Amino acid sequence: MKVFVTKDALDPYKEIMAFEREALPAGKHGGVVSFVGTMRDFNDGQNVKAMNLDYYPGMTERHIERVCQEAMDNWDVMDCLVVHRVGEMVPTDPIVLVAVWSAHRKDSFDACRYIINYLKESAPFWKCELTREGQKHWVEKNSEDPGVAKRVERKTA
Amino acid sequence: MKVFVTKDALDPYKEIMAFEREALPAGKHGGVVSFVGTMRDFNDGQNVKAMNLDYYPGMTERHIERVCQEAMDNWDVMDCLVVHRVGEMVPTDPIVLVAVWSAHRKDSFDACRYIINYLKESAPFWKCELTREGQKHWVEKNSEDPGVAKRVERKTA
Amino acid sequence: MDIKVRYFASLRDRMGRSEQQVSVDKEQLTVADLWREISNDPIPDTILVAVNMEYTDSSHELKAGDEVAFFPPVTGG
Amino acid sequence: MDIKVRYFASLRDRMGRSEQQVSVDKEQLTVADLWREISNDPIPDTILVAVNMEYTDSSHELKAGDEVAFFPPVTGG
Repeated sequence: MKVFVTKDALDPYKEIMAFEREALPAGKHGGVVSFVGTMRDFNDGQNVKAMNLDYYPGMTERHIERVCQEAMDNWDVMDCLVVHRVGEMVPTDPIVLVAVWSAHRKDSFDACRYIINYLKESAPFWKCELTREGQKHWVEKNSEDPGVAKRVERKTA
Repeated sequence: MKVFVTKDALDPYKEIMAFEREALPAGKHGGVVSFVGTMRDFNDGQNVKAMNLDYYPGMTERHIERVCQEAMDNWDVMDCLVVHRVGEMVPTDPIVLVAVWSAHRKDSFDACRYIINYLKESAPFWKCELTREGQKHWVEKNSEDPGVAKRVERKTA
Repeated sequence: MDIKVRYFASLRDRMGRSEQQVSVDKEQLTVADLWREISNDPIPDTILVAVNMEYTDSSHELKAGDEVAFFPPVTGG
Repeated sequence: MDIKVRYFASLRDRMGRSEQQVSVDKEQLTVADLWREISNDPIPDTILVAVNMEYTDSSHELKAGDEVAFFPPVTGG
């Protein structure tokens, strides 16, 4: 399992190929399911030009690793890779990569979906929109739930 | 939508990146779910050294395209790409790639799973194992169903 | 009428060819009739048939220029 | 006891700093007590707290050397 957070531009498929070469025994996995999330154009607010994603170094990785471990415990998964971009990014930038290897594709799909649902809904990240005038606007979320209560929903979402 | 079958070695992530550059409008999709299937080591039969995958040129592509279209009709999907390797291949070779782009990840996951389930279970391909002694052994499948009856199961599998 | 017949996978090996042109001097011809023109054996139970790349069955009425394919159950990719 | 306090996202902007060392001359200290040492305002309703990178609540009893983080609800990545 490998989880890392980076301020650098993310080349998701290069990461998948490198990890597969390094970490996966040849000829054992039947397939890999991956999700690559990309920053979309801003729908509300033409004035927004970029996003800054804040995180808690150490805690963010630890909690993502824990959810990857849950996925590996719940499904028959050989390995998984998560890379998350942080810092300032603009539309079309890849933000997140989740890749899950297994012998059977059903396990890969379920585990990959479980991990990305956690990342998108409950992982310790904070979005801040940056306007053309240089102003910051922290995205608010009406959730008191730091992630635990949503586990069951994530499994079926 | 792009579907093709090839006898050449498959570089799945190169195909995903090329298709995304050519076919997807920038900044509109929120993510892409992909499945890359790899040829595993042979479990039963140490004597098998390679596999030859036969197909029906024209019909195979047509039926895969139809299932991709079903996926695009059933889910909110922006585009999809399928590349399938045929001919002789050995363990660790990538065999199949399915990639689905959409604004919302749930649609990408469901559509990608739908398409790969069809490809793995019902698409017009025929597997032939090749032994070290140069003998061919066609894999038999006890199914009279050419693919239609399994549609509903595939949706939930 | 002229029909193009194609065979795939183990059936190609069994028939000893991948395709053949069949000319039949009849107005009406089903897939089952066609099979009797090309083989003395009964049509194998498990064999699937496609006409013009669409799945069908042996009662299908053919027309001139059709492409008929016979093949074993597909194994998927 | 010495406690390292960290702030993230909008709370960092509001507190005007990303972290601080707090020294408190007490044997017992909860997260709520700690907040009273660092701010005159009541602890905001929505603020989440983590001690040593694990989520907890304001009744959590701290020990020397703990790292306490305050932050708004996470938005996900």
